Amino acid sequence: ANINTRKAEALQTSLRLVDLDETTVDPAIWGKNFPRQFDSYQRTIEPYHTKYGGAGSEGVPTSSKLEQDPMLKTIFAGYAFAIDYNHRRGHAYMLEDQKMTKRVTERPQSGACMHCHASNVVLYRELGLKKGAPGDLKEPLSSSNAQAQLQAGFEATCAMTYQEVGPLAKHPVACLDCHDPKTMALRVTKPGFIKGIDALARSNDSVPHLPSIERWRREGKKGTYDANTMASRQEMRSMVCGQCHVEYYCGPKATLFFPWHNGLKIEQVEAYYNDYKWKDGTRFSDYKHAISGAEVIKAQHPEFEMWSQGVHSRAGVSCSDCHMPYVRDGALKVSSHHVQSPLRDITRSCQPCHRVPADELKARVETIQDRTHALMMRAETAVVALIHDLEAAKKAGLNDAALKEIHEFQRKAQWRVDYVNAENSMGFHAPQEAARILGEAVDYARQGQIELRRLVDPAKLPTLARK
Amino acid sequence: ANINTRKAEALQTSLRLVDLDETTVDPAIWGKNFPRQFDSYQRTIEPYHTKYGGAGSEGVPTSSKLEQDPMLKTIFAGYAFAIDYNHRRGHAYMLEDQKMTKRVTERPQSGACMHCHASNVVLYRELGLKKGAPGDLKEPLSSSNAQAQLQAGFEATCAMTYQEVGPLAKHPVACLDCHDPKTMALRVTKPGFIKGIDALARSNDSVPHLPSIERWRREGKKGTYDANTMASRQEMRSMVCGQCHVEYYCGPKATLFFPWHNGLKIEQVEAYYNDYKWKDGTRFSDYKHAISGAEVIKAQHPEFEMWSQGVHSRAGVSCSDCHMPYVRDGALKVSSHHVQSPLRDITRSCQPCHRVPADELKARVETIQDRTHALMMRAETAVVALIHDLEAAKKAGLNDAALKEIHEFQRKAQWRVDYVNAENSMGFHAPQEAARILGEAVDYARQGQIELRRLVDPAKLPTLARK
Amino acid sequence: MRGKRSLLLLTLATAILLGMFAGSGAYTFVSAHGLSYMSDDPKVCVNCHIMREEYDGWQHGSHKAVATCNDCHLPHDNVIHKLYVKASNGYYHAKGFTTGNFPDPIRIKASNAEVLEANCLRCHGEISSELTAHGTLGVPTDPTRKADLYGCVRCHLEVGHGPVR
Ligand code: HEC
Ligand code: HEC
Ligand code: HEC
Ligand code: HEC
Ligand code: HEC
Ligand code: HEC
Ligand code: HEC
Ligand code: HEC
Ligand code: HEC
Ligand code: HEC
Ligand code: HEC
Ligand code: HEC
Ligand code: HEC
Ligand code: HEC
Ligand SMILES: [Ca+2]
Ligand SMILES: [Ca+2]
Repeated sequence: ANINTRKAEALQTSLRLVDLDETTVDPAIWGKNFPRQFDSYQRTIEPYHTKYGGAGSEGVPTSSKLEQDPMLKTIFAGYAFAIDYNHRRGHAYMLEDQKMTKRVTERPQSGACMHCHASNVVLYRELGLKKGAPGDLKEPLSSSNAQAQLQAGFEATCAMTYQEVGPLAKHPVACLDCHDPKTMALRVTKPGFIKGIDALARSNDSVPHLPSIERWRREGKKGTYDANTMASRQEMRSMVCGQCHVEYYCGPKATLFFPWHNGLKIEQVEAYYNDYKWKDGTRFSDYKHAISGAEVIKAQHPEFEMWSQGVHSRAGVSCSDCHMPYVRDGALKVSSHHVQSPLRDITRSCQPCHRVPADELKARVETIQDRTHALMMRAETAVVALIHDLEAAKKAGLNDAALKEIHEFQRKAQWRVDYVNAENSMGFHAPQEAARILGEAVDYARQGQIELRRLVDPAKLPTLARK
Repeated sequence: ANINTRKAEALQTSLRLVDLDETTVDPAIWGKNFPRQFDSYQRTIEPYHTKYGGAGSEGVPTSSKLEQDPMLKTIFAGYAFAIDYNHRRGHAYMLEDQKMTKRVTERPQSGACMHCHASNVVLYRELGLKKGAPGDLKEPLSSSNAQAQLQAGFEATCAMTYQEVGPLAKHPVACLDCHDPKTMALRVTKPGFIKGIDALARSNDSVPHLPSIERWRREGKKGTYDANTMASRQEMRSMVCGQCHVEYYCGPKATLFFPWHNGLKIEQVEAYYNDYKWKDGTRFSDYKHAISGAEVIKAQHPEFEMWSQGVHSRAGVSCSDCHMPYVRDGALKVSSHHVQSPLRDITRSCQPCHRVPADELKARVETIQDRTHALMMRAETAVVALIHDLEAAKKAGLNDAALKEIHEFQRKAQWRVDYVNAENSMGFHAPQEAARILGEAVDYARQGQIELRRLVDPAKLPTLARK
Repeated sequence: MRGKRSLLLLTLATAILLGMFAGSGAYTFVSAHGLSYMSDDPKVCVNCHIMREEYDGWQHGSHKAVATCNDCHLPHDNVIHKLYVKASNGYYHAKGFTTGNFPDPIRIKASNAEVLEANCLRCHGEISSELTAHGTLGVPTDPTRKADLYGCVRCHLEVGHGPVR
């Protein structure tokens, strides 16, 4: 490039070649106006791996988390995750990977699954209209009609099977899901998040990293907390990700929800689940453990929750700052839509804030991750030991009723170790919090083993599995 | 310019009212030349407390750690720490607090104790000369004669009783201990550190925060690693503190030493102790636990070691940056010699680097400390439970030989929980590392309880102590 | 004496021009307001949009009223040094700007960091005299690390350009 084009670029904002509206799902059309963002968006198809992140390059012998860490098969015994559980990949794969997982092909799944694996704004609104919601598809998403359509359509998919909803979805996450087509402003469009963040705002959990919620509370909690009108731009730069990178319940027994009603900390989420009653009055759990008989909770990718406990969120650093850094494209700075591991582009992702060499930053991340990983293996060892003890106890004749108290230990311990494992930064998003959670996991698992020895002759239990 | 020439070139801007030399122990004399530093030095006599730091103000109901946390009495049973263990205070008290502790008044202690509680440069050299070391007292400390005097005198005190050495010590840590009286450059003078840091340099532990050691290794490990000639000024700003704020052995069975021969990480220190043999061929331990019979290791204030595992040390932030911030005094900026908790002066200690409100910084520190404290209580609970189990096992007739393996669990677990407890920042110096260590402590303690149940009928053991 | 000095100046001015030509060619020089580069006005620096962030930051920094870019970023020990640094920087800036080949984010080079530190001391030498009595703070001690970790800017990073994070 020469100076003339530099100067031209500097002036150019973007050419409006096509008109975008609430019905434009296809990112390629948006790409006509925003070729840079579209180009990078498409690059999420590139395979890569880092020491703990990414997946799918030849460097990683297997993309299967189960083969890489066979303890997980024991931990998830009786649940779909025991048959197929892989490393995440780029956004481009989200639809495909979900359709192809054995969790879907070999087990019945709800249409709610689609919530985070496709561009649903139009899909939901169309279904909502069919279900009798008011208005039409042209109305801006912020209108109350459109919101009603969105919600009605979403609820409809939760009552449908995955196989019914699948064919309706056309694209992985698309521009429309995060942007207003008229202003390009960020917005949240996922019903689970819209409800979840309002529930969080109503809780008492202190959220210094989400100042607009603190303000809404101070001003008397009027109406609902609406991120799209109340959150700052910097908060939106994380909230668009929090639409999907969160712990959730998504199954046949209730409409998908984010469990944030007590707050974002692991104990608060656990307490919400423990207090939650299914329609039949029984207590919440995701599955009955096939080996031990315990009723346990499954954790899924709590990135938003874990980030919330770290120092970066407190310092106002958003997901996008690290995962969608600004890239100089000629004279312009644009947000990289090649969402990926920041370790693949440390210069842009970290160095604007940290004035140290890239190797040093990488070493800091890996120090944190190595510590988390070692402690996680320790905690998994303890949980698996408890499960095998329970197995032996059952063989020795104890039934679920007799083991009730010990099952609680497994529920607590397993929930904690799974939470850190399912979180996709190997502890980086909140290093001390991840270690704290794992410390508790160890304690509960080992306490369970100790208590069990009051009920069963220790000689009948397996020898101690150790780290 | 290399360090040597820089030091040699050093100018003095202050008025030279008195001549300082290697025999000037009294800080008041130095204070004539450096009134600002002396004034603040004297202020370490002020009592204060923060949520977890400091001691001695009316806000802290008791300065006794044992009364505040009675679990410690069980953990230290059989050792002097079980009779008297208090919160630290300012430097001004170091001589007095040591003389008055029941650990000294009610138990025999070695003269080595004085190593970190007094200004010893002259004391050691005089004793060394008496023991036949060459040269005289006027030679600069860096000369080989003076170093020989220092070392000989130090070794002599290690063979003496505390009561013999006590009267020889005149001052708490003084200017001479950290400064060259001619150039005012920083220096280290404590024999334990001089040997310890050389041992560390010879180990393979990676020390990115101590670049001069990495360089000495790269350049072929010639001679000994000498901090006074090789360390950068910024490293010296931590090393002067590392002379005392470290884990050590100091007892009758060997000359005081810093256990850094494998590295600065807790496992490396533990491995060194486990491999260490007393002169009679038996394995290292600090005491035999009065309740359980286990041979255990006592940890003391590993601030330098813990700081080494945190992100601040990696980022080149020294102890002095936080604990001796610059203060403006008239037309000059000087280092505050009022060494204290940085939370007492967040503006100067933290805000030059962290441009966020003081309340926010305090909240970040307390979030870290609260997490550490909760996990520490959990870990202590587990260790105490193991000790009570062992007590019951002994009552049930098992002797030390039968309990050998379980004693090892106690040794490991107790060492870890004590390490974090003895460290004086409640986890702040390395938040994730502190939590990781505590997680391991829990695991070892609980594993010990489980294994013990193979040896003793669980019905004979106490019911589970929980968190 | 005076003759000698203006000869030196002439030589140096030529050197600067040559520097900029070598880096970018005459076209760049004109197009990028090369001549105005010789001035001390901060606006000159934002002729390059690349310097926009620093310029905006300086506007919000604590030194806007008291120091221009060149007060901090050019040597003031003697005019020859000043012009030499200006020439070599001019070369790098023009080259970087034209080829688009420079680190992003831009980072100060070690040699320029030394210049910077000397300027802090030029204005604040007295207040920091006790600190610098036994050596400057800004000496790089580890070849893998930049000088900036250890200098005044270790703590006062934001004086020039406001908060950095
Ligand atoms: C301060 C920087 C930073 C922030 C802020 C941040 N992350 Fe990360 N994230 C990282 C790093 C570093 C990793 C580890 C990457 C690796 O191991 O390769 C990571 C990993 C991930 C991964 C796994 C990526 C992979 O390649 O496997 C996901 C998904 C993720 N983060 C999502 C989020 C979300 C969602 C948020 C906000 C709620 C967020 N991150 C906030 C730095 C950050
Ligand atoms: C519509 C839901 C959704 C939204 C919104 C979303 N993600 Fe994702 N993200 C996913 C899914 C699903 C995957 C896994 C895809 C797969 O494995 O096939 C994923 C994968 C990732 C990965 C792993 C990439 C890799 O190659 O391993 C990162 C990093 C990531 N997301 C970060 C973010 C960030 C940052 C944001 C916000 C800017 C965001 N995501 C917004 C659903 C979403
Ligand atoms: C609340 C948002 C959300 C919902 C609901 C959701 N996912 Fe995902 N899913 C994600 C995110 C984010 C990732 C990427 C991070 C990861 O892999 O942990 C992902 C990754 C995946 C992957 C790739 C990695 C793996 O686990 O093998 C599969 C397959 C998958 N999801 C299937 C499903 C199925 C089946 C359902 C319904 C039961 C579902 N998802 C519901 C957000 C969601
Ligand atoms: C997962 C969420 C997400 C998706 C999907 C997404 N974007 Fe963005 N986009 C962002 C974020 C975050 C920003 C930064 C916005 C800010 O800082 O205000 C952004 C910024 C932009 C901007 C503003 C200029 C810039 O680069 O910062 C444009 C234009 C844009 N996106 C276009 C697109 C297009 C076109 C698509 C589809 C190909 C798309 N986006 C898909 C999250 C998304
Ligand atoms: C927008 C600014 C920003 C970005 C981008 C950023 N950081 Fe940070 N980082 C901070 C701030 C602010 C802190 C908190 C300490 C402080 O105030 O300096 C911090 C703290 C840290 C810490 C110590 C805290 C901890 O949790 O251990 C590490 C390590 C770190 N960052 C690494 C990274 C890495 C690696 C990246 C890129 C993936 C990154 N940061 C991106 C601003 C940022
Ligand atoms: C980044 C700042 C920082 C660095 C670097 C640092 N500390 Fe600290 N230190 C703290 C904070 C914060 C506390 C907690 C104070 C409190 O709880 O009141 C603390 C606590 C302490 C305490 C207990 C103080 C009290 O009031 O009870 C001691 C002793 C201590 N540090 C010594 C050291 C030593 C020795 C080093 C270097 C090896 C070091 N610190 C490095 C910030 C730091
Ligand atoms: C000669 C040994 C020695 C040296 C050198 C030393 N300390 Fe101490 N420090 C002590 C002792 C002993 C105490 C406890 C005194 C007491 O409780 O009576 C202490 C107490 C402290 C406290 C607690 C203050 C309070 O009021 O609670 C802090 C903070 C501290 N030191 C930091 C440092 C720092 C930072 C350095 C280096 C600049 C340093 N120390 C150098 C021995 C030393
Ligand atoms: C390697 C240095 C070192 C040695 C050797 C040392 N101390 Fe200390 N001592 C310290 C430091 C540093 C502190 C302040 C930090 C703390 O209290 O944890 C301290 C604090 C104390 C305190 C006040 C707090 C408390 O524990 O009640 C007493 C009393 C004390 N030491 C006694 C002794 C005795 C007795 C010995 C010999 C057995 C000894 N010290 C040997 C460095 C040392
Ligand atoms: C370790 C951190 C640190 C370093 C390095 C440092 N300073 Fe400072 N500086 C401070 C602190 C803290 C203050 C505030 C002192 C006060 O207000 O009492 C300060 C104050 C100042 C002030 C006075 C501001 C006023 O109140 O008018 C000037 C000027 C200054 N520093 C210049 C320098 C220069 C020049 C250097 C390099 C030689 C330097 N500083 C190195 C921490 C530092
Ligand atoms: C525990 C160690 C320690 C003791 C004891 C100590 N100093 Fe310092 N002193 C330091 C450190 C650390 C610095 C900062 C040096 C640097 O940055 O190179 C310093 C700096 C100084 C300076 C240089 C100017 C400044 O303020 O930074 C003078 C002068 C000074 N001290 C005088 C004294 C006097 C007088 C005493 C006795 C009353 C004394 N010191 C006791 C650690 C100590
Ligand atoms: C001389 C500079 C400096 C000083 C002084 C300093 N810090 Fe930091 N701090 C850093 C750097 C550098 C990091 C690492 C992350 C980064 O690169 O921003 C960091 C990281 C942190 C973090 C996140 C890492 C972690 O361990 O959790 C916290 C919290 C923090 N600092 C608090 C403090 C407090 C409180 C003080 C004062 C007692 C303080 N800092 C003093 C430079 C400093
Ligand atoms: C008061 C002093 C001061 C003034 C005035 C000043 N700067 Fe700087 N500049 C700094 C400091 C400090 C740094 C960071 C040095 C470091 O990291 O070691 C810096 C760094 C830079 C960098 C390199 C980017 C980086 O962050 O390392 C550029 C480019 C720059 N300045 C341009 C300018 C321009 C253009 C102006 C005028 C608009 C200006 N500066 C005015 C002090 C100043
Ligand atoms: C011709 C366009 C242009 C102009 C005019 C310009 N700069 Fe730059 N500047 C650049 C580029 C390009 C870089 C990056 C060069 C590199 O790092 O290789 C840069 C880098 C810098 C750096 C940091 C890199 C280093 O070499 O240390 C400083 C400081 C800086 N400029 C200051 C200034 C000041 C002060 C002015 C005004 C007197 C100025 N610049 C005018 C284009 C320009
Ligand atoms: C051209 C002269 C000049 C240069 C060069 C300069 N300063 Fe200043 N600085 C001043 C003046 C004038 C003030 C405001 C008056 C005062 O307080 O002395 C000031 C104020 C300050 C302050 C107090 C305000 C604040 O921002 O906290 C600090 C600290 C400071 N300077 C540090 C530096 C550092 C570090 C550098 C080098 C990177 C530097 N200065 C370069 C002239 C200068
Ligand atoms: Ca779940
Ligand atoms: Ca010890």
